[in-house]
Amino acid sequence: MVKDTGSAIQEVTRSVHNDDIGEATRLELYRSQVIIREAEQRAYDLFLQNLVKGTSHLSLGQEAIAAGFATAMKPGDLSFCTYRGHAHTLARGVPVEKVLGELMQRDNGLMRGKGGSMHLTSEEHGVMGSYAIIGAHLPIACGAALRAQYKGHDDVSVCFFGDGTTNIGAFHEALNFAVIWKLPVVFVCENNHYMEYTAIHEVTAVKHPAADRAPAYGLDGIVVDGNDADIVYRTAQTAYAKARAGGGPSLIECLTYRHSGHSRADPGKYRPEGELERWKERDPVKIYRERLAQFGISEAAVTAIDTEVRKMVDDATQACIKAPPPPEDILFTDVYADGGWAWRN
Amino acid sequence: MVKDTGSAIQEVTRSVHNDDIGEATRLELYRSQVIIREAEQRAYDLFLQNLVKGTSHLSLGQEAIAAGFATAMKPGDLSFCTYRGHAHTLARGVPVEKVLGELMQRDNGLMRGKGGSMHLTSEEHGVMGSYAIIGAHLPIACGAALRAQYKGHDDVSVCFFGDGTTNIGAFHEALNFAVIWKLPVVFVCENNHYMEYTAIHEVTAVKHPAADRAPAYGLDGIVVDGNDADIVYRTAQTAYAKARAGGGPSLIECLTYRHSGHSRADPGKYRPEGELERWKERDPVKIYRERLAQFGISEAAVTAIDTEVRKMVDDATQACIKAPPPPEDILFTDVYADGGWAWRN
Amino acid sequence: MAELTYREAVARGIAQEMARDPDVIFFGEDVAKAGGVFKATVGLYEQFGPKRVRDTPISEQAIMGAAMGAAMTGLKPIAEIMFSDFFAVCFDYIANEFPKGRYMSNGQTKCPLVVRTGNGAGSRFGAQHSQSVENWCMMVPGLKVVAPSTPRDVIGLMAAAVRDPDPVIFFEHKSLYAVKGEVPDGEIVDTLGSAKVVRPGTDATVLALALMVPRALAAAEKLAAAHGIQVEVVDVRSLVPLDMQTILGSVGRTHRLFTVEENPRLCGWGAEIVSIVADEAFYDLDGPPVRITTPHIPLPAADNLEDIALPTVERIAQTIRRALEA
Amino acid sequence: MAELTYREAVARGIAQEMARDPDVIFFGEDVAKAGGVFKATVGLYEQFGPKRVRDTPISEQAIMGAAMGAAMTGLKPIAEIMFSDFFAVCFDYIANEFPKGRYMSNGQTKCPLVVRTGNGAGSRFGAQHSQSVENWCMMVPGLKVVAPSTPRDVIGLMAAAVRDPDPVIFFEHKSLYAVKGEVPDGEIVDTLGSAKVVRPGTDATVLALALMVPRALAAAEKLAAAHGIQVEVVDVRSLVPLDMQTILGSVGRTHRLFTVEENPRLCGWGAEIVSIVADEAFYDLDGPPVRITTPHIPLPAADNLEDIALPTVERIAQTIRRALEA
Ligand SMILES: Cc1ncc(C[n+]2csc(CCOP(=O)(O)OP(=O)(O)O)c2C)c(N)n1
Ligand SMILES: Cc1ncc(C[n+]2csc(CCOP(=O)(O)OP(=O)(O)O)c2C)c(N)n1
Ligand SMILES: [Mg+2]
Ligand SMILES: [Mg+2]
Repeated sequence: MVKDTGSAIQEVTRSVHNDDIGEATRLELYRSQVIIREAEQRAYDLFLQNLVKGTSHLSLGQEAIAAGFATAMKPGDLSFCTYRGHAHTLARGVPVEKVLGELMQRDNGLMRGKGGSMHLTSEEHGVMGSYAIIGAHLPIACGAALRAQYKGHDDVSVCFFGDGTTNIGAFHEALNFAVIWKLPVVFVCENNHYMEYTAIHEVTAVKHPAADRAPAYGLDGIVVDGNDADIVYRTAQTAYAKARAGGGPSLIECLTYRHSGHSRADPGKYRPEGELERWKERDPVKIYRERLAQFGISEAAVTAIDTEVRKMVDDATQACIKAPPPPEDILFTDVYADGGWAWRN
Repeated sequence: MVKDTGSAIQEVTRSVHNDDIGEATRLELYRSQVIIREAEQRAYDLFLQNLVKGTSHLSLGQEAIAAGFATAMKPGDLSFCTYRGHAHTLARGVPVEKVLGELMQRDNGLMRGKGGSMHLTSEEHGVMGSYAIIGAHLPIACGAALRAQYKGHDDVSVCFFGDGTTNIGAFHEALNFAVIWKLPVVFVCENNHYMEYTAIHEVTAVKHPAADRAPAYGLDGIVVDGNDADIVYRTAQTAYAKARAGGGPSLIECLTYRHSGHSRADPGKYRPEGELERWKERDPVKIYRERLAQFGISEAAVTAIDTEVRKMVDDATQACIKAPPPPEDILFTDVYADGGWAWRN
Repeated sequence: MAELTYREAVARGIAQEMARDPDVIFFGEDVAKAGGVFKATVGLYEQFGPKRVRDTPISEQAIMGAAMGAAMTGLKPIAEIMFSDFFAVCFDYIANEFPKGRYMSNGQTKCPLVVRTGNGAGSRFGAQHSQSVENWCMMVPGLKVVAPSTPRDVIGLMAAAVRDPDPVIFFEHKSLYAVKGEVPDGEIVDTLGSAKVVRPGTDATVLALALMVPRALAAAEKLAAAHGIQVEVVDVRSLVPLDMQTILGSVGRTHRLFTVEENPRLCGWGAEIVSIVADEAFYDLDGPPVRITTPHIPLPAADNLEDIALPTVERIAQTIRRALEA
Repeated sequence: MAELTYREAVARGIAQEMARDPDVIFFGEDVAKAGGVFKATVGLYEQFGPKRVRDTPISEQAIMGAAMGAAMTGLKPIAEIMFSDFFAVCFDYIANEFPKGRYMSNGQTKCPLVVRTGNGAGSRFGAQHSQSVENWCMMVPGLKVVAPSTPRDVIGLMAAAVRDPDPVIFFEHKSLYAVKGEVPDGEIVDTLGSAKVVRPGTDATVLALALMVPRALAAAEKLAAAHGIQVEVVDVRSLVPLDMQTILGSVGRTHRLFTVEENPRLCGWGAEIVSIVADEAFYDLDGPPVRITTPHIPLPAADNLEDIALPTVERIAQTIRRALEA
């Protein structure tokens, strides 16, 4: 990780291979990435079978970011996600069945099908919602952090969003707001180099959509390799520690790439030839398997995780396929806190 | 004027006294500032007499910015103002009577009282509106500049706003938009150090609300002494030339201070003792009178302008006092382009 | 009993709730040290300090988002949007975020906050600072919407709004800030969703909100004095929840319905209520329901034009009389 | 004659106008090289090039503001807001800027632009990507608002919108994009402000918009076949200007009024029309006017829930039959 307060922000594309992280955490980081990889791949397969309805935005290729930030969190820390939130939801420990069930709009889904793929929320896991209007959740994360500060709680609010999101107004307002009140919030830009189908550099005035804006809020410009879970994990730890110590917000840009299209229907044709292939060489799961080997973790331990996760995702899939659709009466529940929807007497 | 692409932006508080501007232009700059000073002071007096209704936001103390930017414009260049837009409207040559008439909501007003003090507009003078929702007009100015670029026109769109405006989302969107499309638009932040009653430094993450954000859009951070009309004029010339040459937008922060309160009812008590007095020593009209003397312009020439302007404002005031209120039937005109308001048949 | 202005009632209402519940915080532009541009929050900063009463930058989206995030996680924020016209720069929170989270999460999340705002015309501020935008909020499922017309109701409904577990949009009328009214001592807590019959009558039901309530009342007195027409005036007070029982009850007695709306005509709250009454009480009606609204135009700045744009006592009285005599 | 999808009609409508008038430009997110997320603008970039068809950043306020500035100074921009739900992030332009400039400037400035957007439900996208928000625009004085239901109307109304000197909000229904319809060859230019009687009938007037038009028609066929009830279906098409002549004419013949609205209930366009009809044609009505709407709730994602939330053919038919038989 490189911090730089000036305009020439250096990029780090390889982690320093020190062993501060430790085997247990490394296995956690790996398992988290594999769960995301398998569950997202399954979501895609289920979509092809017409079992995932509506839209869905996968994080294939971006697993290291979710795994790294979530693994560095403590219970009680809060995640604020976008429509591309499956990965972050899974990384906080939400069961795969709950996530796939929601994508399949079944009664066993995380929100029983009422929210859908773009709005995964699991309050008990600290997943405070997935927001589908670009930028909206950055100020909301500030509010959660304001509560922590006000109440003297030591949790951190972590807000994930894409490169394209840095060009909307709410981004700007949230960053300034967080800094002036020194809020314990960490803004994580997953720079996967594209908005939906448009390359981010075509519509952005600076090279690094997040980091090059950091100095506009008195923050350090931080760019890290988002495909290396170790680097992400360490970056997260530093930012959380700063936030908990009253040091205020951080803005972190993680360089990455999505392996699939933007959403369910997108074949991703707008990407220049070879680009996907080049990024696949830097597949985060592949990188991390190598990392584990470098640190002498046995192939058996790795394969055990692969097998366990595969089975978990298979079981979840079966459970979802068997699950009924939501009952019709929940159409009218939970509009208001009294459980109902009455707007009149 | 100092340009600096890094984070340490230098401030210039005194102009270099070279004589590139010339006597004719200097007299124009002076006259423009005196017109604003006298008209705004008159508006204030008329408010005390209960003859200016609604609200009104004066530019007393900020005259050099309006004078400098307008004097450097060509006919056809476009001004986009805020509710604090009297100065910019007058500086483009709109008669004082039209402005005071609008503030007094009379039939002789610029918009016959339909818009009021916050919405001065004079299409024929290139004053493309005064906008009272913070930030709204920055994107609008981009659109006018897009038209110029598209049509191959060589006019520049100049957009004036305050320091507080740099913290709203539309500011951010407009800046990025203007840069990626290289639009011939000049953004002018009049940093008078306060939003309404709150000091800008209390709510802004950086020292220079505009200039410290410029690098976030790949722009130079430019801070100038906004109370020195020569400096403002030269800064404007440079920015306009760049825009006309296809070099894209500029963002300029002009340091200044308002002598009166935020709006009609505000006594300005939130300002620390002595602050107003210190700034009054740097009164732009006073500075410019000294400047004229330095360049050997006779006191007679200066006094002639003072006298002429005073008479103009007096005459305008008399005309406004005599003018009737707008006729009631214009309540229903000009909602739509057909001149009427019919929303049904 | 004390006589308070509507403006003072705002501060007292907020203070009552902040004193009661340490989780209530309040923020907005210029609301703290300066006491608000309408001076409606004077004294709160001094009483509750800079942690609980905060000045913000001009960042309405951040204000609204921060209120929501705080509300979701345990606070009870009151956020000010200075003029209701500015809802347009943070409308995503009003339309898409506050009101949908609970539903989308299948009841997992909450959003107990209050947005208070200066609404309405009469100050000669022109088209962008004078609108009545209650319908911008009423039309959104999941919000609650109130608009008090008296100092007493300001306090009572503010308390109800702060204590309510759902997002409440609280419309204060700028032209009522200086109006005085009797307010009882001690804690005042009202209920959302209750309209008030503020003048009984037999010949017609007249629904009004906020600034239109005193005007409807004045028109009623005029009609009674000059024409012996007795109209029943109902202060709707709360658009969501909407007290249709009181409204339908009144129409059941009077058999005629009028609405007095400050909003421009199309899709105002009166349209909704007329459509409900026309459906559910069609056979109670002895004549057409009539809406008296500001015409469907932007508002002019000039005083003489603004005065004739809004429903006047004269226009209200005349419209009712003509309709009843037709 | 050709058979086109509604989606293809959008591109053809825009192309027709861009070919005619070099001052027409078009921009929005992913609209150019990718042809739009709904593929409704495929081919325009290739045909008209990068100067006239432009991809923008995710900056809805900049998109709308830029459209306005360009319109004020001589261009005729068409701007896309991908989903109408996102009007909430740029609502200031819709509510406060586009529609007020001309009025405030006493007629000095103009704003001839078109905002086109994907509106409505049916795609299982959930609460923030499925709304019908025509009333968000209808309620604002100074806008014009259209919502075509057929490919032919898409082209004709697009042309009318682009040629209109005022700001027009153009609602395309996402669930109609794949629907096919006959479209005559050559230029098509329709008129704003004209409703269409799409099925004549004698027993009731049924007003519908966009996706609700085919549903109302299907319900009408059902009622005719099963119960011999002949309803007249009117495609409202344009909410502002509103063709009250056609609507009042129809009610004058049928004596009953129903609205079929996709929007959540409160303050929908049907409320407004019911309030006008109840006032102006009260004595023409033989029974209560009835609104058939999506309930006043956020929309769920799940297909089975979304399907029962929106007015179905079944619900429309049943509601009408019960009301007529009551
Ligand atoms: C306000 C708003 N504008 C547009 C969209 C449509 N949209 C959904 S995702 C997306 C691209 C976002 O890009 P980025 O922030 O880079 O995130 P990514 O999808 O790459 O993770 C867009 C434009 C939206 N949801 N909200
Ligand atoms: C969106 C919006 N929020 C708030 C306001 C209220 N308001 C009017 S002027 C002002 C202060 C603006 O400060 P600045 O940008 O520094 O301009 P100045 O008045 O100092 O010229 C505020 C908050 C507004 N008009 N629009
Ligand atoms: Mg991206
Ligand atoms: Mg200022």
